[in-house]
Amino acid sequence: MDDLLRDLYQEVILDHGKHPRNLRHPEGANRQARGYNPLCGDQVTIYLVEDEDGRIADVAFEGKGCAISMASASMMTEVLRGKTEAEARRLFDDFHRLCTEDGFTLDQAYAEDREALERLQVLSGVRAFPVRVKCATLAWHAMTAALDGEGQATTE
Amino acid sequence: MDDLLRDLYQEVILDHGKHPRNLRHPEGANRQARGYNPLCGDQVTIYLVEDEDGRIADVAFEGKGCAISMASASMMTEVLRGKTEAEARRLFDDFHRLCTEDGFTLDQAYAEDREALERLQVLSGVRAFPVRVKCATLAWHAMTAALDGEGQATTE
Amino acid sequence: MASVETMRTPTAGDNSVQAFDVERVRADFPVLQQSVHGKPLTYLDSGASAQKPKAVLEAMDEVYRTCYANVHRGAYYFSQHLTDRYESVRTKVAGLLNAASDQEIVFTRNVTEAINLVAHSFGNSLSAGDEVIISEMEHHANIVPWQLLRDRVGINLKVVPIADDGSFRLDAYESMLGPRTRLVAITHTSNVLGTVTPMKEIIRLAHKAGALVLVDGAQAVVHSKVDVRDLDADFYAFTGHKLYGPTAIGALYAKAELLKEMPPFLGGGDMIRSVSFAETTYADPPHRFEAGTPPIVEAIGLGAAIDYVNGIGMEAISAHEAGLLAYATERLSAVEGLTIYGRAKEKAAIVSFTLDGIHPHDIGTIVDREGVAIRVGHHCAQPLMERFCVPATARASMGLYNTTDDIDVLVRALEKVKELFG
Amino acid sequence: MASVETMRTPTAGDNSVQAFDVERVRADFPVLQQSVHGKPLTYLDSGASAQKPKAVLEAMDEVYRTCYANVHRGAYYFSQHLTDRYESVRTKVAGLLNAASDQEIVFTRNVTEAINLVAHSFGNSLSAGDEVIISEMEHHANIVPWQLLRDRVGINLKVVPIADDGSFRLDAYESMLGPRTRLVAITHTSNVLGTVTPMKEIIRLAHKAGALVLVDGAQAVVHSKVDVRDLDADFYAFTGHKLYGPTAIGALYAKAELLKEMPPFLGGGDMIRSVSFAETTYADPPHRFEAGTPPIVEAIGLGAAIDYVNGIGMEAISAHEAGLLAYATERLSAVEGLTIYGRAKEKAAIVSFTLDGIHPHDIGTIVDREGVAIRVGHHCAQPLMERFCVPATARASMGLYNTTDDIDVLVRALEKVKELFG
Ligand SMILES: Cc1ncc(COP(=O)(O)O)c(C=O)c1O
Ligand SMILES: Cc1ncc(COP(=O)(O)O)c(C=O)c1O
Repeated sequence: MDDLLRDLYQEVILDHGKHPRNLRHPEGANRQARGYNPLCGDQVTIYLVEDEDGRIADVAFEGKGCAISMASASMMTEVLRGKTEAEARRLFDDFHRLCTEDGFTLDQAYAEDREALERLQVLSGVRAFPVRVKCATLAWHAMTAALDGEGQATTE
Repeated sequence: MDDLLRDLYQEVILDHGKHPRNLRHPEGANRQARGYNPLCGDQVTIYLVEDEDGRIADVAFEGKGCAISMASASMMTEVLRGKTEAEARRLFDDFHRLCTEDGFTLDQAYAEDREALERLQVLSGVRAFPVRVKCATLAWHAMTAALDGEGQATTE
Repeated sequence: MASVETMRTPTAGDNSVQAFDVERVRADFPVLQQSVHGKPLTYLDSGASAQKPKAVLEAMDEVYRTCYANVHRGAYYFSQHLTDRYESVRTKVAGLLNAASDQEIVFTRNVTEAINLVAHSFGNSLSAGDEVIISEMEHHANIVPWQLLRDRVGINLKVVPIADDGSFRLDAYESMLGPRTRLVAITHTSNVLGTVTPMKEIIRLAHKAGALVLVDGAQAVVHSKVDVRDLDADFYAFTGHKLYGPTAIGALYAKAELLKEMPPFLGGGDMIRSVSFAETTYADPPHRFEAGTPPIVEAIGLGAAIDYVNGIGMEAISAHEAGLLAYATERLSAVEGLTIYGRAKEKAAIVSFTLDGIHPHDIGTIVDREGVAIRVGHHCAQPLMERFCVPATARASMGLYNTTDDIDVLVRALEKVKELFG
Repeated sequence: MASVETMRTPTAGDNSVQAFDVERVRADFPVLQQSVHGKPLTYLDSGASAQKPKAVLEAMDEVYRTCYANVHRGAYYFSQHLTDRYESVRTKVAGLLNAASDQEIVFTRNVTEAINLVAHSFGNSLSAGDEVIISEMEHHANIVPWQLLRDRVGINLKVVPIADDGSFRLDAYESMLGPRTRLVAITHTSNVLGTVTPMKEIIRLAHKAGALVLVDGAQAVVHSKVDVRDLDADFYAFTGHKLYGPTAIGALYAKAELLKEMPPFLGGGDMIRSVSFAETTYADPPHRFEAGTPPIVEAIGLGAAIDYVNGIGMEAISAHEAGLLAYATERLSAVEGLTIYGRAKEKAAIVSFTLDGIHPHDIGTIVDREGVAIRVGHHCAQPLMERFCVPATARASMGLYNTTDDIDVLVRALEKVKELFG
């Protein structure tokens, strides 16, 4: 089995893919958006519960998709809790760089993002599979769309 | 000057081209049709005066075009007079063969057509110029359209 | 797994009808000599687009290098020469489909444009309430143009359901035909299920009801001999790039009397008889429907592709592919957790499948690392995916150059997928 | 003969702006090494279609031989690779036109289809009584689509007259603009007269009147640098085969905010976001306007052609061609009985002419025997022929590979025509 594939489909990812965390429709969700990847038909809906301070009190998702998009959505729900909108967006920026920039390392990220990125780093295997970057970022795009008040994000 | 060209543009043709015979709108024309060559925009209108016996009593044309189409129209008006519809159509068949079939000689034609074909033979130079066959037959197509009672013929 | 018995005749390698030497044929396709990720290419995506034999590439290159010119409007030698060659491809296409005349062949960019052409030039003559019938297994190319027509003129679009084995439900279809049915637009072969539809019967019933029939032949012309006159098809469309020809060329066959009555679709040069600001008149078919500089060199390429296919023989290709289909069905059915979609009796060499608990997109990525090119996704047939309640499938589609080895490589690659997903 | 003084700067050979070695350039074009009727080819019909450099042919051949696959839908390597290359040509086209974004570039078959696309997707939103302005020197491709639109929605089509020297009558145009003017569709360069229209001013005036402008750039992009943002053009269309690229590819530039609002034209695969029988949604531009398998390899060829032209430099090409135009005008003007049509000050390297008493069709046949390829006929601009009261003209149109020798050969051939017609 080739190394790039082992890298892409690490145990953690397969586990999240098969047993996604926070796969539910949370009560009191006050923001939501659907993410759609027209290439493979995958879709996820992201639900956010924002408290009055503008912090993400809860985050969950529903949807179907490939191992990468499911794992990414699942892991995203684990790292976003407690963040402000601005922090969530910034983390996506760093995560996007993690998925696309060869040679990107955690010390190039915002200091506050490092802990989350350490957990997300298992997804950096997509770098070697450019067409799968859309899978890894689908949930994140939907999350941003939810924050923007748009109902839908696509990865075209 | 190359032989094929000399063959195509024989003196007789240039003469007919410059001084077309029967370039007029005859009184009492009871059949007419326009011939149009979309490739070069040439057009001729053929007028026939058919007598009560169904013979072509007079034939003339109006129009503008290249040396070949003008000469051919002019010469056609000279050979059609006195012919019946059937004879005119048959002559066109033979003339068409003259313009397109390599090795076609007068003894392959209907005996009655030979005299006319001898005069028309100067046009057989178009054989070497397939794209110009349409010019040589434009007037003839229009003549047939007139006999058919159609107003228009194109050489598409 | 459903039974594969029906697939077993003819079995692999049974190329009794004028068999051809696959290895020699493969040598005609330069791309098949390529490697991907260090593995030899195993190309199983001919349903999306076929590879091209050298003869096609050389024909096109030769034109550009030795006699290129624009067609139809030139008095000089190259232009006349290339016009003759361009027009002669019409005759080849007419021969491929057994059309009555080459004047019934309109060149388009692809089958998609051909269908859109009919949806405009013929479709715009329909009225609100008129009905167009399609099926549940159509490619988007044979759905969306009719939805756009619905938006323009208010037709009703009716959809023939398909059976669980992927076959066309002739009974349901027959009951949908009615006095308002004006057009039936159905695929001759499903690009996902491989199903070959009972087109002759579909057409007979439509004609009985007074409706015309457009056949999407994109997948059919490449797998078997098509005869539009035997079918009595009114419109038949296909695309060159799936027939071992270049991109950017397709063709529409339409009965002469239909073409004659249809108004133009696109306007421009070449499709006119004469233009003036007061009145423009249009050329006779087929040129009326070919506006602007056509896909000249692509047509030459398509002609070479037709010659190539004829050289091998469509019957031999069909027999070869039937063998491959039987082998692939047998081998894939034996993979645990694999489900095949499409088990119709009449079926082309296309096998769609899923693996339990593994998304097709992951399958695609993993087998790619083994050099295996298959398509994963909705195959431009989303309603069909919904029909089978899957977001996507993986699809292996075979061409004349495929071998049972290719299937073996695919099956081994699928075992790796399962291993990885443990 | 009208004065040719204005044509004399720059004179022949004055390639002061980064001159290039024409002989070396000619070696890049295999077809220019060909003979016709035993004479070396003298190709003066680039206005109809340009010849292709080896770089273009090799780029296309290489794709077919080493990495061909369908685009946009593949998870495997070749498909991704070719998708990236196909999409990267958009960036090259955007660069060629100085568009703000490659998302403003839609691939079409040719400029004809690009104009028809606008006539449908934008044009169908117009109402009866709305006005579209074209000019007397338009190619049929920029006349017929608007006549068809007139038939569909009842717009009024207004025609700007042109001056005797072939220049655009800005005064007449300005007086035709009004509150109902919705679109102005004008050529940037006449394919018959060579006239370069004052496009920046045309657009400024249209915008002042609240109208949009479509520019037919078929002849303009090949002769000079185009900057859609400097022009502030709303739509700009061109065709690949005149730009030294392959047949079957063209492009439409449209401002992003316009494309965003435009409904789809053709329906099918690739242009959708999701399809269901109940509701179909469409992809964002530019893909919304590209239905079905696109001209994949042709786009790669167009990209190579743009690289080739950029390698020489558009300014150098313009300067070279200006020299040729001046030389051709001078030499042809000296032929007795020859009349040139089109004497505008701003003019591309296109010279239309007639010879007294000799029909252009005869000219074409005779010079062909000398190996000279020129176009004779109405050049898909019949209304312009009527404007100048000629059934047809002969036209020599030059490209980057032409030389003053080519003009000399043409002039000698014309002397033979006159000799023959004595
Ligand atoms: C000014 C102009 N517009 C439009 C066209 C049509 O180009 P195409 O046939 O490639 O669509 C041409 C060339 O024939 C042209 O010169
Ligand atoms: C059945 C069917 N119809 C239509 C199409 C569309 O073909 P194209 O993209 O060449 O227009 C395809 C292939 O994609 C197909 O398989």
